[in-house]
Amino acid sequence: MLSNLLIPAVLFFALGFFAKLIKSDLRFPPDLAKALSIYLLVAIGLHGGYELGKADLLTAMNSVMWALFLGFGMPLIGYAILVFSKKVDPMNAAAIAAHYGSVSAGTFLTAVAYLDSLQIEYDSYPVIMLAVMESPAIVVGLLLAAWSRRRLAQKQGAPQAEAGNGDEHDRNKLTHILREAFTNGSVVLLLGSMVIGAVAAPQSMAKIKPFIEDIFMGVLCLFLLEMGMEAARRIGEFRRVGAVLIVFGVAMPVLGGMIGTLIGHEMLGFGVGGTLLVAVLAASASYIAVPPAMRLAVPEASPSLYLTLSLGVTFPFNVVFGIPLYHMMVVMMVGA
Amino acid sequence: MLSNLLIPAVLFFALGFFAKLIKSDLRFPPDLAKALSIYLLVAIGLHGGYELGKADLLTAMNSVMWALFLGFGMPLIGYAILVFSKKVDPMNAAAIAAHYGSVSAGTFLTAVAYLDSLQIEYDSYPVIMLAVMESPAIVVGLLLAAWSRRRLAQKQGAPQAEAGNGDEHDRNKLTHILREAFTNGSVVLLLGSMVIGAVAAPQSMAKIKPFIEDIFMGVLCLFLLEMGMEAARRIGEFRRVGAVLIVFGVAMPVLGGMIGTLIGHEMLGFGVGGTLLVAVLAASASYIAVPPAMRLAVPEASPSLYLTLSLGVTFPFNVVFGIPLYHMMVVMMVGA
Amino acid sequence: MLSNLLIPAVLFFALGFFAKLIKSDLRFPPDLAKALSIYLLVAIGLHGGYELGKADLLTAMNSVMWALFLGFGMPLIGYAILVFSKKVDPMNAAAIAAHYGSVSAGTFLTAVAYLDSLQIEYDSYPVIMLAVMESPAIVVGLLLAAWSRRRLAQKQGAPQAEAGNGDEHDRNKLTHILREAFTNGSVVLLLGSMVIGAVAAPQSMAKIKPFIEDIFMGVLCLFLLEMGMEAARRIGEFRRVGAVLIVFGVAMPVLGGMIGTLIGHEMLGFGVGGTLLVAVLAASASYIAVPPAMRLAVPEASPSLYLTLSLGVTFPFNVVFGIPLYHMMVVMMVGA
Amino acid sequence: MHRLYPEKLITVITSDVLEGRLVQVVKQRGASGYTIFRAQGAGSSGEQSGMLDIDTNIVFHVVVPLAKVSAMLDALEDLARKGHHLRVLVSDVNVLWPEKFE
Amino acid sequence: MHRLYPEKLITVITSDVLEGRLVQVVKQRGASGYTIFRAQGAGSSGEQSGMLDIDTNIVFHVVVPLAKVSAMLDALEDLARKGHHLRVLVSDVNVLWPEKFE
Amino acid sequence: MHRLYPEKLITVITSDVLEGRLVQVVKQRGASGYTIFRAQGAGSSGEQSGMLDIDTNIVFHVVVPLAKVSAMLDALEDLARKGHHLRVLVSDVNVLWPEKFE
Ligand SMILES: Nc1ncnc2c1ncn2[C@@H]1O[C@H](COP(=O)(O)O)[C@@H](O)[C@H]1O
Ligand SMILES: Nc1ncnc2c1ncn2[C@@H]1O[C@H](COP(=O)(O)O)[C@@H](O)[C@H]1O
Ligand SMILES: Nc1ncnc2c1ncn2[C@@H]1O[C@H](COP(=O)(O)O)[C@@H](O)[C@H]1O
Ligand code: NA
Ligand code: NA
Ligand code: NA
Repeated sequence: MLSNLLIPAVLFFALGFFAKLIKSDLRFPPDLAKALSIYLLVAIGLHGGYELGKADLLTAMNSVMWALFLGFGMPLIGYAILVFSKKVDPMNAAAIAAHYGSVSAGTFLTAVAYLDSLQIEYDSYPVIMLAVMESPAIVVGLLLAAWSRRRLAQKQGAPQAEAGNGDEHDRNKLTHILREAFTNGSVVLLLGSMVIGAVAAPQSMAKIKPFIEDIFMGVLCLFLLEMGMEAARRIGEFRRVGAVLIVFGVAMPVLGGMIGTLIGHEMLGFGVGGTLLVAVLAASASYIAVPPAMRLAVPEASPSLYLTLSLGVTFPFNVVFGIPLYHMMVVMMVGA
Repeated sequence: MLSNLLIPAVLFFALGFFAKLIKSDLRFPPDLAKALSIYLLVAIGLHGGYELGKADLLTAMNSVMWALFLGFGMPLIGYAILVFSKKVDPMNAAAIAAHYGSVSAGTFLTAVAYLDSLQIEYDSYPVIMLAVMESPAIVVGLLLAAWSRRRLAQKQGAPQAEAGNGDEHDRNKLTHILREAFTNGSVVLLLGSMVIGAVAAPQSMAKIKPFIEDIFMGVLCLFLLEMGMEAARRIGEFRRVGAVLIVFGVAMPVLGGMIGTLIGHEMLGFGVGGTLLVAVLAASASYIAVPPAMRLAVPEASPSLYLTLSLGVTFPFNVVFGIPLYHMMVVMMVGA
Repeated sequence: MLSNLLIPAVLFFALGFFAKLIKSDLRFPPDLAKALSIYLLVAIGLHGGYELGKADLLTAMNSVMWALFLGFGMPLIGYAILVFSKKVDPMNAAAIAAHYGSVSAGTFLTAVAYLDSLQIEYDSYPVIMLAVMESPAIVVGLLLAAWSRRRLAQKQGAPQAEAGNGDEHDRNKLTHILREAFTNGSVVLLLGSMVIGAVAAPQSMAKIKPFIEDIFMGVLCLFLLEMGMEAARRIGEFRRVGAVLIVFGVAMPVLGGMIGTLIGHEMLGFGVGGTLLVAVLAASASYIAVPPAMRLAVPEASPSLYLTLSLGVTFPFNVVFGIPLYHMMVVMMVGA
Repeated sequence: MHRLYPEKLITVITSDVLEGRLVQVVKQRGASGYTIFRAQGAGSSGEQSGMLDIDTNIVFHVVVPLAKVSAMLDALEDLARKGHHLRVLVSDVNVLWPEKFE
Repeated sequence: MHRLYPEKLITVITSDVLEGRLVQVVKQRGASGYTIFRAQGAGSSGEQSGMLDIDTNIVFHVVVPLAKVSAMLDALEDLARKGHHLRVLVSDVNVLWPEKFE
Repeated sequence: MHRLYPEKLITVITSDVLEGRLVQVVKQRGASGYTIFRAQGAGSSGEQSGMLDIDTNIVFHVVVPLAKVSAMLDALEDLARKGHHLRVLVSDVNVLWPEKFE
């Protein structure tokens, strides 16, 4: 854990958090924040695609399959827990759960920096998994919400106005849901960059390398500085969210980390580095792609609930405590 | 053409275009888009100026002369065609034609990336020509507009209120036009950076190199991603513009490419690479410097006409089909 | 001086200035300007912290001490001169003086580029001094203002409403002043990055190097381009400010340069490079951290006075004439 | 000032994410256009810092002739009924060249 | 338009630097929220280009019920009395769902 | 609210490119200042995405005493007569400290 705290990216996150805590008037221009996250998505995508181009096809397919499994499975687990806890209604449960099926690129990249700083090698497949995991979580979140909405309507006796047209209406809805999940801006950017990285001629990729590699870590630091401020801003909302949900925001990633460790080691046969990255994929919650999708398609859910959990609880937990914790778990399992 | 489609810059253009086609909510922060184009202008300018500092003076002068020739000549050809076609009134013809005398830095840079990916060498003089070609096109556009405006006024019998003061008034107008053409923001940025690149001490230029070279291709990719979205946004306007003008938007660059090929090879004696770049200079239409100048000084013309042609037709055509086409033309002529 | 004018950073400053003079419509997106200054602060901080980690502790402590001396001392000198000149009231004098205790990172970095271009070596301690000098100037500015405010109130006979609570009130005020001085956004960013640079693991710092070093000079050029435009914008205000104050805006940095030269050479024993940088620290006036602090805490002072002096007079003077002048002074004293 | 004609300015404050929906509403109800500002803010759902897409507010302006106000408000109420957070203001404006805002 | 309720929109144009103070005022006087725009401009203290923090204007919007206007204006006058440059406008707006702006 | 004085807010929506001309108009007609917002939008000339200079809208606000409204509108009509696309709105505002807006 100590070594984690000597990584500049983590330290910048802490600096941003600290700046807001002491009520500093430090401010980021909004367009810079958005530019940084566009850069990171493009860089990850190109990098992942390039690796994919050189990858062993079978392992890659296998990784993608398990990524889909995590993307679809984690929200179901989260939804079950949340509904069972009875602390939120089904619509909020669906929206919150969806975030945990997706991933946080910031957390993933911090884990990469962590591995780099310990000079631990890692497989390149998790980057591919990262790119694949955004959409399924959105799809399953929207499906869970649609299902909850219908159940609520049935309970209330009166069929919802829009729910009246029966089967054909449902099919339309599904196409609509799939479309939203795959036309989401960050999904398009990430997958698109990945395709470009995979098909582009190697000698022209070489010309882009300095842009996506040399300055990458520095951009990540600025991004995490900003995210630290964002996370600290959410602290005021903790009271509104309540203790039970905050516990969920910590327990869910730990559970995810365990599942990810199992999959990374047992199913995919990765080493310590690769397994840790899979654990982080399973443990982290989205704050870029999923929230806008939920806001648009599940308006009944409260953004301040899912954002506080994802950005204010799970993200800081993962960056500061989670990564070294999953590392310990991985080492215990892999036995290295 | 296939090899063109494996260049990341072109692929990112396609990605942006595609994102808008599928109605993705992918969005660029406005200030990022503007920052990217400032970066590109500065980087091209510094690079061009640096080359100019080392260039053979006679060839440089010769290049500049032919650049001026293209900058003044292309709009005249365009204006003649447009007026002859009778599809637009003279004011619109003047404004549209001006765009084709200037150049699109994005197209030029894509051509450079294309040459790089085919490992074809190219002369450095076209960069100088690029920097020179913005202003003449603006000047000739404004002159054509002034001339059309006067002819219209004469036709209508009644002299325009402002046109009353005779000769002295005209001379004022001309100074004014020249001032607008040379104080245009992007002209100042490009020419200014070029001067700096030419006069700055070499050892201090070395310190800027990584900024203007290493990350250049990556920034270009982001810029073309954004331009792809812009181009796709214009498609809705195609109907308003009409088929004849769209044909103009494709034929004019092909004509320009032919003229540029002739000049590059016959007049300037460049190799395949250099000649292709001159062809692209002649073929491409401005969307950065000229449109604001026209909007300000030729308010009677419709921005949606000239922007749709330049950004929505000619630019995508050049990036995807034009460059490999001009390459073929150049190879046939040079015989390499 | 000639060699100074061949440094790209200085030339870009001149280009920005020139662009506004000729009324070019060149425009910078606001968020880009702010992003550039965030980048520069982070890069200086990380760099300084990294040097600090390797520094000789005794010299470092000594440098910090003299930095505090300058930070507290220069505003007192400035205040005395201004009050004595009787051209501004005490509140304005306090606010203006505070700017001269702090530093302009842009000027400092231009001096570094100047030394680089002459291939003169320099000590790393001045970077540490730079980071230390923001806060003291703010503190002393606020104290001077509080003191002037009280004196004004006493003169006017009627004690100010807020000044009534006596001692305890005063202690609150002081804590408040210290808090404002240390939670100032740029202070937090600079000191925070410095701490990160000092404590971060060396192998992870290596990953950030390209971001903070390779592209540094290019970013500085863009920043100075923008600052050139800002400086030129202030010229219209010269009349309002008056000749006496403009003389102050030139004399004060020269005085500072002399004091800094003495301290750098005599007290800290630096070579030509290091001494020049200390001279520039003493000579330059803040335009990032101090103005917002003054605007907030000394609302009675006129922003157009202190901004015109700092940004419109002292900054251009230092960048164009000051640096080579201080260089001459240093060479005369050090005798190299 | 005989050349000015009374119309209504409808202002909607909501999340960036809803931009597409609002544009649809405007187009369907036949307004001549719209103007969008990005903004920060705070309200019942906490601070919107403008840093992430999800955290950005838009302020949406549509100028419409009096006759179209009611239909526009109906459409906005529909959106709100689905659960979206909107704040809607209507104010009086006078326009030069009213034909532009038809 | 029976569904619209009259309230007041208070607009404050001032420097970016005062954002925190204005937020405090709004919170203390119990407004339901606020919206902030960054803007350029010019006035008696020269051009504000928006490039530096010190050079950026904010336009601050608060919608309040009539009953709260006076207290809000008092607080703003207090700020101005300390020397801060503020420009304050008040205008009529009609809100849909007035409970949101209480 | 005896301390508020009625003035007029003139709003011009147009292209970024015209910023300089509008500033000139304002200065010549003696307004005390102006405020500029960048905005996206759509209208008869299509979508203005804000990405390129040519694609960016500005919303220009000038508060003027009633006496100056007419001259300002004349100047704007002049600009429009030359072919520039402007949309102009006038609305009522009440200002605190009217001397600031003289
Ligand atoms: N009805 C409207 N309400 C608000 N803004 C509008 C309206 N119509 C047009 N605009 C704005 O005015 C700009 C120019 O309109 P136009 O000249 O019709 O293209 C558009 O880009 C919008 O920002
Ligand atoms: N009283 C108010 N005045 C002006 N803007 C407000 C007010 N209340 C809320 N807003 C804006 O409306 C947005 C959404 O409000 P809410 O749905 O309450 O979170 C906020 O982020 C503010 O930008
Ligand atoms: N007449 C006006 N109309 C609109 N905005 C104004 C006006 N006068 C000043 N402003 C705005 O208020 C800010 C501060 O004005 P001032 O305190 O006079 O410098 C300016 O930068 C403008 O953004
Ligand atoms: Na996950
Ligand atoms: Na051309
Ligand atoms: Na100083």
